Amino acid sequence: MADLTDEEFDRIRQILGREPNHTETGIFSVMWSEHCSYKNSRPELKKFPTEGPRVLVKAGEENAGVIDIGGGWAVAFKMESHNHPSAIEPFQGAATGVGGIIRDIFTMGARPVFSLNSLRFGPLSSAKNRRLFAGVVAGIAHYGNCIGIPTIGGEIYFDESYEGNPLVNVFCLGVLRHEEIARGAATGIGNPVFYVGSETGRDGLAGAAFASRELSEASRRDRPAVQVGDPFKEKLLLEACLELLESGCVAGIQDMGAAGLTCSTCETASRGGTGVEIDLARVPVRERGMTPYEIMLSESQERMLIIVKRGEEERVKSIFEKWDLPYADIGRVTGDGMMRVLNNGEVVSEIPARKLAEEAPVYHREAAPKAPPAPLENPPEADPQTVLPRLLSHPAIASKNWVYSQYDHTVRAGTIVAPGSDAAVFLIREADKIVAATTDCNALFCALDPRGGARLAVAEAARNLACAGATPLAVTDNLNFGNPYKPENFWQLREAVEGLAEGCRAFDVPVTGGNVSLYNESPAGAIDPTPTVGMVGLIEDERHITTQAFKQAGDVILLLGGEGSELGGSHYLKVIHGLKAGVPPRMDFVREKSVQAAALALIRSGFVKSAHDCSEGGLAVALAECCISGKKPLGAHVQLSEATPRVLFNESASRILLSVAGNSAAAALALLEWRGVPARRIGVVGGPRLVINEFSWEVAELYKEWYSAIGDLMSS
Amino acid sequence: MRCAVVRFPGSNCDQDCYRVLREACDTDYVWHKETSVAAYDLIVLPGGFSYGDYLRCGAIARFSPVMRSVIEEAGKGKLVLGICNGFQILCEARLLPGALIRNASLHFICRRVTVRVENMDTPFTNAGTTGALLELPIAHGEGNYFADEETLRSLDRHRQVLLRYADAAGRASAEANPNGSARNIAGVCNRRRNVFGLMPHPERASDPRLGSVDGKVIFESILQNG
Amino acid sequence: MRATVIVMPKESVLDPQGVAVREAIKHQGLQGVKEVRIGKFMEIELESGADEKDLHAVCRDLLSNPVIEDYRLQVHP
Amino acid sequence: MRATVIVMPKESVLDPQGVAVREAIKHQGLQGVKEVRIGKFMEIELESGADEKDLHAVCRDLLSNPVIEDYRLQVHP
Ligand SMILES: Nc1ncnc2c1ncn2[C@@H]1O[C@H](COP(=O)(O)OP(=O)(O)O)[C@@H](O)[C@H]1O
Ligand SMILES: [Mg+2]
Repeated sequence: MADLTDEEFDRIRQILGREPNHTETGIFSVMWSEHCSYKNSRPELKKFPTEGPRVLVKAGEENAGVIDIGGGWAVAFKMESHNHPSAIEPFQGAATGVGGIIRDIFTMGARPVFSLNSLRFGPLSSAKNRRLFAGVVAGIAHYGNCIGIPTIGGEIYFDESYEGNPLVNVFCLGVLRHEEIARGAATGIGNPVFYVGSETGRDGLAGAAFASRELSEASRRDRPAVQVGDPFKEKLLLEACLELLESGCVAGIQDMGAAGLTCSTCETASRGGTGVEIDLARVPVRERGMTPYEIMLSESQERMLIIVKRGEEERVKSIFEKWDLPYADIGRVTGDGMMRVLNNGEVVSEIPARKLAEEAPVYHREAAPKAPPAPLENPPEADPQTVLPRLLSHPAIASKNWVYSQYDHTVRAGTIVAPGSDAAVFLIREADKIVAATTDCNALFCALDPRGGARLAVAEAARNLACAGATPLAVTDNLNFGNPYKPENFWQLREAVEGLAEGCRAFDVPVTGGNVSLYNESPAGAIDPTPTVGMVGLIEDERHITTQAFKQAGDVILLLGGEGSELGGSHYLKVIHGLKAGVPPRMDFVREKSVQAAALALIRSGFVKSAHDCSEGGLAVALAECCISGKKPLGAHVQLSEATPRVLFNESASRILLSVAGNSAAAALALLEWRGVPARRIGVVGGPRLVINEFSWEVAELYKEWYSAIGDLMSS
Repeated sequence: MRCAVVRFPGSNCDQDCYRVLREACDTDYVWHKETSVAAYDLIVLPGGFSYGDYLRCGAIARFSPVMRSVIEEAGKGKLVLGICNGFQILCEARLLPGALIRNASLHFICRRVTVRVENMDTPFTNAGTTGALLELPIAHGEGNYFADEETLRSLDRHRQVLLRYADAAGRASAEANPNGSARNIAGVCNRRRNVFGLMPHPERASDPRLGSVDGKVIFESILQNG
Repeated sequence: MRATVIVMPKESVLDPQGVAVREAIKHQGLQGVKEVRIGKFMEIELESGADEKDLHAVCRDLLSNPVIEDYRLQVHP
Repeated sequence: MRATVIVMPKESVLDPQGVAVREAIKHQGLQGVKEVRIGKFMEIELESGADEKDLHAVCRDLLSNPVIEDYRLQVHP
């Protein structure tokens, strides 16, 4: 295996006290790949805050973090990438990504209740990118819809830097009782080890190692390695595992994701402080003549490893049989700390589990700082009259209905705020709790300033939650970067991680887990650094649920946080002038938090009819979205200090648009003043047009441009 | 009244249906390997992807052990309600005429639609009003109702079409048709009027927090019979 | 023994997927395409001795839906 | 002229649909079923004179996904 370095080989010889055989070399090479071992990113990940009064399971401890939501209930959630598989085979790559993250959640003992997805592609002007985009969306829909977990939100961007290397980050959240938290540990020496789920095939061989390499011509030869997902099997597996966990027969449970049987056996043994011995001859296989190497490294989907309490075997089998799932008793927990793999009784590999799972080499890569971006002295002008419709129909800003109408977002009958507002809001019926969730990352900002961009991403996520009426609980993240061996890429990673950590500390939210995807490069170079933030918040009272669309003519529009002025990294510059330039907006966390707190306070006092944050496209786009994202388009009359591109389209942070009933505007403003938050009445809702100073647009027209832009591009 | 919510492998709206029914009456889950539903007055086949919707939607579920009894009970006049995938299963089992094929757009469609109640003369719609408009969610890839001309004429003649996709003004127009269904058909019953299948999800529109309670009409109709 | 089953949408059933594929083929530059119809192809591996009558029953009841589809069965002993 | 194209999942690729159908056929009483694989069958009606090479290109680029599928093309003049 070419993926291990000479030093790593030496280390392996030391651990084993001998030469590794072929199978063992394969095992080390996947377990010590970036995807499984985080060998290049681990020192960075330590910088995240992970503690908090609500944290029940910390980041890194298990498959997903677990957060208390009150009343004895908790949520488990996490984000995961499937970038490389999706580049090769968009439909199956995205589908199996969804399958993987769902397994992570029910492995914790949680019932998955909703998903989100964060996607990045090259521009839709190219047929190849359209095919990738359509394939990824269809794949997510295929898997999520079939398994019956609603996909209720996400984000999508299009940028040249993702050409040939799309990003597919998927998020899933599940609910469980505190006492139901399941562990991925092989405990109880002598306990039998069960395999359950799809038969093992040659598909996805060594995908984890693959995800840790750059995409190149050589990856085309890896093509048959693509895995095909079976959401139906996973639905059966999900129900069977939850039933199994409830039965009390399970000592430990672990999904087989990246590095399949290898990863699940050595990790459970390592967590349990035990050993695991399995016999590959007993593993259900799909193809004849599979070698131990192939079985150990296969990444066939929809499989789980279950450590069963001794004596409960028959009950466990009857549950698998009820759900018509293939299963086998493949081994047992031992006391010697070894991951011992037999093939028909003959030892084919024997490795100290803990060393394999936990003691991968850790590298401190070299970082080469990039010069900070130069401020843009004289930003180019353009006519706002035409700029606004052009921004609204740009696929990164346009309505994403073409995407989310393909996702079942109403199954489980809990979606209170469907896709199309700042954050999705979901009623978790099991717990009678209402949560809000969002994913955010403006990679344009990160490309110019990875630290600043990451800070802004956390702030925007929290702001989206605040606009929905929620307070943040915790964060999961997905770090998408280029090859870490290139010092400029590693620097971006480090900066972004520190930026995220600063953001999470500022909002006092722990990071509960996430995923690192490196080597996101195509022959054209590395992607823009993309540290995606997934944030979950709690809504205390159903009356606080707020959406972004204007509700009624006559309501007064308030702008919190001021008009702003920073055009650096804006979509105005990129979309209208083709410039990825300037200094991204500053992020003053104190100010940000006071704006969010004020918006929430107003929401809780019952003043607020709608709330929307200003993000891509700035104030003018945010106003237009308030007008056109509701059931019926509603116009508005707005007066700003001046209607220049700088005022209309700057993307300064910490700004929220509220609408309130006419007769409560004065009281709301008084409250804002008392809180020391800059706020101003800027206009009134009503009429068929959006009027901003001397400019005016028919809202029905804006709606059409915005609503059908992506669909039109896709059918062109 | 006793209700059964049948769970096929791959059903995923079973819990949603159960929850709504449970509020009003005695409701049980029935696993598809059971062989009798004779103890129940209403048998619900919920939405989802039974058997992964492999081959054709509902084609494999139609041969589940429980279906023999469902067909038998339907023959005795028991109420049978099929929602979405349940509707597809009922068509495959020939308890309802026609078939549900791929949406004309070739895409899965999840959104809210308006349907017009065509006829209140059934145990599934008699709490409603003929001509009333309901806002209900749909979520399906294969909801395009197909039947040959003769069957369609016969459906009309026997007033078996209970719901049609309509616009806000109540017209069953082409624009209001989300999936290409023949004559905008969203739900049909059998001639005896005790078996009803529909593509929209009334169970997802039975809680004011979700923005519509129009789906309740169907459950209320059923319950007032028992 | 082996059986192959072809299941095709009936003439009278609109085949939107076929239409979409026809357009895509034209778009690729193959102008002379008049019609495309898309169905299923199934290969069934059997122990020898299966009765062709039973196979027809499976085709009729399970593998195709006579409301919308026709099937063709071929048995290769 | 007419072309038929059969697109099947590659040998090593999981065919979950085939597995589900195999079980369903067994369930119907046909015990001897060993394997079922399900693919697509396409009938293409063409104006005469189309180049077989162009048809192969269409099969490869559009009608099948070479990552997970193989195709067979037959041309009937
Ligand atoms: N991939 C996606 N899947 C589902 N919903 C999406 C997706 N992308 C965007 N959306 C939804 O579209 C709306 C607008 O998204 P976005 O512009 O990213 O919002 P914001 O700027 O407030 O974060 C949100 O409700 C979001 O959840
Ligand atoms: Mg927002």
